Amino acid sequence: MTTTATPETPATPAARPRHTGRFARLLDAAAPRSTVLMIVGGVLTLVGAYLPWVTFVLNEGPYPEKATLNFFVDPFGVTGFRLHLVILGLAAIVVAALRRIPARHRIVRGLGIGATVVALINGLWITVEGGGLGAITASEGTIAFGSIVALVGGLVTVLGASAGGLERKPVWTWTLPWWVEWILLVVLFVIVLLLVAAVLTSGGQGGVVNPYAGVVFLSLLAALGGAFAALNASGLLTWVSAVSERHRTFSVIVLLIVALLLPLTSAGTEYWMTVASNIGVYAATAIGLNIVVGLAGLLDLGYVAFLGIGAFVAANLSGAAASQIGIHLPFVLVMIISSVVAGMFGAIVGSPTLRVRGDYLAIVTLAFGEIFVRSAQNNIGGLTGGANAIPNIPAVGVGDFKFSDSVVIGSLRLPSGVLYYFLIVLLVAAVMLVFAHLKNSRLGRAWIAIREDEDAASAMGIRTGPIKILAFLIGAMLAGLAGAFFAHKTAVVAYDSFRFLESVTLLAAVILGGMGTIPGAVLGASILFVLPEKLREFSDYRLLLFGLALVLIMRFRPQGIVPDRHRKAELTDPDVEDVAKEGPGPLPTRVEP
Amino acid sequence: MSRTRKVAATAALLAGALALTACSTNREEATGGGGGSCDTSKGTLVVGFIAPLSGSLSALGLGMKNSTDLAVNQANQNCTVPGYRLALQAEDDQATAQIAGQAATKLASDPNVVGVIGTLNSSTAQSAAPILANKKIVEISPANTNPALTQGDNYQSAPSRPNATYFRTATTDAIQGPFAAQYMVQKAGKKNIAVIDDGKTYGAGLASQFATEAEKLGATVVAREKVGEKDTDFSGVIAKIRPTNPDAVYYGGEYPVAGPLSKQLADAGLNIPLMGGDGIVDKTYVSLGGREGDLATNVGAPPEQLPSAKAFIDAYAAAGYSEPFSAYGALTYDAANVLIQGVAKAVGNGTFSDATRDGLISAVQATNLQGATGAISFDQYGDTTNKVLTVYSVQGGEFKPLETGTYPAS
Amino acid sequence: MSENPQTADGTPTDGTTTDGTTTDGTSAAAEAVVEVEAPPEEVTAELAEDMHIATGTREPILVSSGVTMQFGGLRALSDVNLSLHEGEIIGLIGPNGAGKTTFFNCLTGLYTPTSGQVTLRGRAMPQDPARVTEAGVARTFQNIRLFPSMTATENVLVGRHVRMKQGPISSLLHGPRFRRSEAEAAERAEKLLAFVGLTRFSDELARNLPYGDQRRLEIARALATDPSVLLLDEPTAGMNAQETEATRQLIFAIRDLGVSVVVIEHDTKFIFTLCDRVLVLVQGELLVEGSPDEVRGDPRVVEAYLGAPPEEVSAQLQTGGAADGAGTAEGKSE
Amino acid sequence: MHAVEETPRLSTFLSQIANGLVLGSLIALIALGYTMVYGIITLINFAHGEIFMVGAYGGLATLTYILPTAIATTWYFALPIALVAGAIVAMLIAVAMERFAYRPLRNAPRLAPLITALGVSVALQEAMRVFYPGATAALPFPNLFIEGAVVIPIGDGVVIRYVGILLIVMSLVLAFGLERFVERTRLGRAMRATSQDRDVARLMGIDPDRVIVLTFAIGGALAGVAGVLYGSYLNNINIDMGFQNGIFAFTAAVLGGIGNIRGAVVGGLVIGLVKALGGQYLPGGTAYDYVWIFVVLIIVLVFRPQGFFGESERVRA
Repeated sequence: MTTTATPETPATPAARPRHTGRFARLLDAAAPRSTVLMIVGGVLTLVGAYLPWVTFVLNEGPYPEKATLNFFVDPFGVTGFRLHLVILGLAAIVVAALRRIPARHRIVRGLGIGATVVALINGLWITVEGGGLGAITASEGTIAFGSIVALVGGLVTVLGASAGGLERKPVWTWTLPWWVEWILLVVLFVIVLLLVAAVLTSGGQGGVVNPYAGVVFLSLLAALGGAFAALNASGLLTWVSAVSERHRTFSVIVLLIVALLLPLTSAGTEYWMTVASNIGVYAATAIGLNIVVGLAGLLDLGYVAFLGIGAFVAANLSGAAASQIGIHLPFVLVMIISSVVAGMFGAIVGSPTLRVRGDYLAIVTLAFGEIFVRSAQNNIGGLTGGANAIPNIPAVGVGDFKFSDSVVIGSLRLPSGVLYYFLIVLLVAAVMLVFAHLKNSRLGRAWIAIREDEDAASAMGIRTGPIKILAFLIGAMLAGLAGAFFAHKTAVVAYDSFRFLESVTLLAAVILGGMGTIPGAVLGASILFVLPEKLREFSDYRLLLFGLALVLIMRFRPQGIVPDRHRKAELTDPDVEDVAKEGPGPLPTRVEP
Repeated sequence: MSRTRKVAATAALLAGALALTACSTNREEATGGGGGSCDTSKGTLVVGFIAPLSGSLSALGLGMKNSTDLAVNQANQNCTVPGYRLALQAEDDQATAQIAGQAATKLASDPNVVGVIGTLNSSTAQSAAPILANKKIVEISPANTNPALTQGDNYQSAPSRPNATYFRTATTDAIQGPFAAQYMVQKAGKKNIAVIDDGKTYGAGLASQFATEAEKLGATVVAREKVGEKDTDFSGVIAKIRPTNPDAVYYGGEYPVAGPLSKQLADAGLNIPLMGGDGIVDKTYVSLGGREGDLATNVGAPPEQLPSAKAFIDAYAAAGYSEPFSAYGALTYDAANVLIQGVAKAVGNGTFSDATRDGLISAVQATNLQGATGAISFDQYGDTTNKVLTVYSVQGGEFKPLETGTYPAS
Repeated sequence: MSENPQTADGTPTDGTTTDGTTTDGTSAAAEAVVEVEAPPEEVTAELAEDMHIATGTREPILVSSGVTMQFGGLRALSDVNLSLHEGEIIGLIGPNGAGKTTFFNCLTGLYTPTSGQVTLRGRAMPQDPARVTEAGVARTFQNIRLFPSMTATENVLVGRHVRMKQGPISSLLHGPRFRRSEAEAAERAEKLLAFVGLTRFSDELARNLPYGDQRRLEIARALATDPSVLLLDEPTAGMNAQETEATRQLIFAIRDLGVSVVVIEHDTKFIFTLCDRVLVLVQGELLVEGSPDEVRGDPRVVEAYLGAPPEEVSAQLQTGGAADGAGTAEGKSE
Repeated sequence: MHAVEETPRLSTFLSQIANGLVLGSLIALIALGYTMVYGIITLINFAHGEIFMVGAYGGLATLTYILPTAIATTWYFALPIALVAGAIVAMLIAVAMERFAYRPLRNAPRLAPLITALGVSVALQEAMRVFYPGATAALPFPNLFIEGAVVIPIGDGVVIRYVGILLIVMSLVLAFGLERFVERTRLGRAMRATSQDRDVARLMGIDPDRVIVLTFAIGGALAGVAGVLYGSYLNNINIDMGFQNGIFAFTAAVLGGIGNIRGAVVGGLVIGLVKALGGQYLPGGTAYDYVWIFVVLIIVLVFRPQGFFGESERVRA
């Protein structure tokens, strides 16, 4: 085991950091005591976790568990977000105390932000639910300052960490024997799987039986976010991603297997299988859209129509009573036909790209999308069922065996819908493969070249017209494939599943995840579908928040969560681009600001 | 500079949020929510609910949700289900079949859900009903009117019930449409009728059933047009039907379109009555432009003649919901009560478990209840046997009952 | 989206490059870091073998006869004749607005001449930039038009597009033939980057390259299309003396590959020391054609350049003239 | 009943023309804002349709919650007050939108502001639904002009309501006024200069930010006026009215040549006529009338993207 590793930059700068910005004076004042402050903050967070949080039991039941618990009665009995706070606080103390840890200020800052947000979310929630500040301070003889102490602790931690001066993210260059790295990757992916399952099932399914599901979920997200930020600051995440890049094929296979194992975790319920299948449908469609928008740079605002075309074709070939064509073809054949038909429409919709560029093209695609919705609504040719939709589409299956059934293998009972889940995981994997293969080929490079500079691309001998239409065609084919699955899984295909807002949602998924990247579309689709499921309390504000989120993402993180290396700077303000300023020379390692 | 502002804005937001909630503490049990003095030792049973709670149809959906909530609260106060507290879990289907399926799955995977009230749209029901039926969960819809939901795709030739757990308190298009046609042609003596619908399951179904019966009775359907559910300008349609000289217009759809349509008919010089189904019976219809003399059919006998309906309306008003109960309020209230009564009967003094579900289905099937819309029981398909319908007419700015009858006329 | 203001106007995203030169060229040879070096000979030899361009014929490759270009009432070119022989370097000079870029655009199919004809090896030039490239004519742009968010290697690989034979299906399957063609393309890209001296930047995004290297990368990208004719539009604009000299060496090396070159340049000194033959365009007309010495001594040329001796003129143009002339050509090319 | 078949056909045709003109002038009024904003910062302001919607609600709120009933029901008081109120509300929203959503993205790639515009559109619509009392469903809107109609005695009679005539006249007058403003005033010249080249305008002492705000304000005000007139004509408003009419207005702006005021008016009228006549005479009837507008949009964008009045140089490639 060779650990030839050293952080690239010294842990702490010798000179006292000089701060700029609004809090400069405060930070400068705090700088000499940064370590002390970090430890004090961590301790306060710990203490806060053990203090009572609420002065009385809320209507719907105690929140948090042992809400009015007194000092250290049961140190190992803390659960939920208080446990998270304990972990964050302890981690902050340990890291702050160990001066040898590189980038410790940056790590502690991540932990502190996590603790702050957890305390803030839960404190606010209790205040709002409990009907005023009395709920988290003192009321009728009882006191509960847990949230306030934890919040102060978190803030002090962040202050201490920021004052100490944020180091560069260290770069680790460990290489381990291949089999150690393989084991490491397997373990890490399994942990990710368990975390995903934990996030999905946190707080229960919600609804009247689990009235606190929304806030438990948000709080868990904040805690995980803090931990993630800390890990990222330590440079370990970068190292892990380098390791997984070294064993690319292995990682992909393990990831696929891990995804297929989700039904075995706590998230293996019929409900989450259905949600996951829907996410899969939109992820596959979003990857198709990613070819058009992310690679070829052609904005398509009517893209969901291809999903719809695929779904309607599949519905009509499914043998459903309401379908116009009374034949029932095998599912594999139906998928191919749906995909081909959608692809043909894709080529038609894409054909104006020969003459129209930019914004105008976006409008043309929007117009096509609207024409599709209107025609489907009017039951064009009797093919869409109009407002009556095409219901009762039979499940995929062979003979008596249906994909919608639950599966019993020995003593293991998997929920119904699990087979659809397996199917969509494989489908999404296949679509990802298509995307990756195309992106790294002559065709993919031509698309990117067209996106970057169409005239220069054509001067390089790229026949831009056919290549652009090909982007639409292939993208639409992928959406059509997803549509065929969608029709059978949902069992109903109605025109109103394919409205303009759905196109915008798909686009948002692509942008949120990161344009042009493979995991981006999947991540974006997951977020856009899981969040509304988990936060049904806010369902009235769902679209309002969605709209605002689009605005804010464009303003503050237009490159998305997983930015494409190529596009990183393209959607951001050129001034912020640090690599360009540092210039080339020895390839600069990216440094977090 | 900008950060100062951001901090200030955040602070203001937080202060506002706290101020909003600072009015009262939430310490005491809310009235009605907790079951009052009833014994709730056996736990909580969940009444599921699926309808659009956001988007353009949310007005109807929220009215349905409130009506269900009312029934649940009343049951909790009256200790209708001994030993249990009932709780309403409302899911938003966004009027999309796919989301409705997801909501149904969510409810179906909760063992405490005794039944589901909803959906509003027939298309969403087509997605939700099979999922619920698979888990033997009763679904009672107050608003689905597509005949295929209870009698299968071949409802005209060979009716067969697709989902044994699906019931509805709404009459199907197959009853309401012809009933309206009988009145229009035979009583009101209209012979040239223009038929317009909004293309949705409810409206298009109703309009086509109406048109078929009207032609059978000897009237001429002089025009058959569609409008969009979100349209507001109907001048094109009106100019198109004008030369056909209709003496009445039948509209299949809901009041947000029907009201302005009626007004614009008159504006264009067509002073002929507009008739519609239960979807237009709402006071907003008149404020949106519905005229004196416009006609509508509604399910059940007029509430004025039914004490139970009056009781519902009063109780709804007293509960202080922020949205009106809208077109399907009374039917929803009845549906919820059917479910609750069924649960009470099936559970008895025992406990609720999956084994109780068969008993619950038969209890609902055997319902015999005097509801807000009249007597409620179900036929072998799960359709309501309450085929009493009433014709209303706008008089003095509101819908007044003209006559009550059944279809087929008996 | 095709119009990215950061790239369309030709200035790279950052103003400063590693060696301290600024893009407007004012502080030119302030800190010379780049060694002037010709491309390594073995690379040149290998490339020449890969590209198989030289045919050994003495026939002219690219011929324009009587090319005239009319924009509405404006006659941008009238009756321009040119014939380029294999292995020849021709320079095209002329004051701003003389029609040099317009002529280039006629040669590369961006414009269809109002009258006259352009032929490549005796066949009419196609009227589509992509097909022109396919036929063997590659170009660079006056204002650099790289694909800014692609790496240097990827930029060159895009240049290979037209010579690669992967269809969508084989791209999808990534079969052995696909791998072979990718490997070949990667190998060629590597050689080309070595040829222009950019190996160390192969994984760097194009927009992060220093200005002079962006121009070299553009040349490498154009060479990747296996051209028999390379058209360079102001290859030294904004370069310092060292970089200019390196470019001269590079162009000689390109000629040694068997590629015939046409260069537009303001820098007359550069042209006179580089080219076998020089054409002077003034107001859309071919004023003089001949060897550098003939042109240098021609009184008409001196007159056209403000009546000043060529050296002074070139010095003058070197400092200020490079950035001009872009406007007119740009306005029309849309 | 009618001996001669031709007369009702003619009257139907003329009625549809009248309908088309009314709808068309409304769309023209919205299209003015689109065309000006696009002309200056080449942004398809998707949310402009929602500005129109917000203007209508602003007018309605003034009538319902602010004005005393006596004034709100007297048309010659209510009409101007509601128009001004709608214009002001719409203008404020438009200016705020520019300041907080678009200005930070001034130099961003073009995809960013377009997506932002989509987000603003969704957010405005939902904000109205959630926060305006009763906006979950259509709301009645009073007729703010003389009741009744002109009946031209051809065939069955061609009916044009007075409020429809008001709409046509108002939109023509406002468009004419706007054109004069842009052509004749100093600010108008500043706007034209900014639309030609922002940097050059800056060199000439024009503050482009101010001009852009002004453009949004004028466009917003016009949309607000359109919103109130729309409510007054159709007597009901809903939160969905902005999206579709906004798209139509954009189509109109493109049709007329984007950046061209006269073009926007002509484009609007053409759209109105296409919808009215397409619904009457083309296959599918009124159910497909929207489809024809989109078909026209696609054809125009593909074959004549510079529109009727645009010069080909101005087309953004």
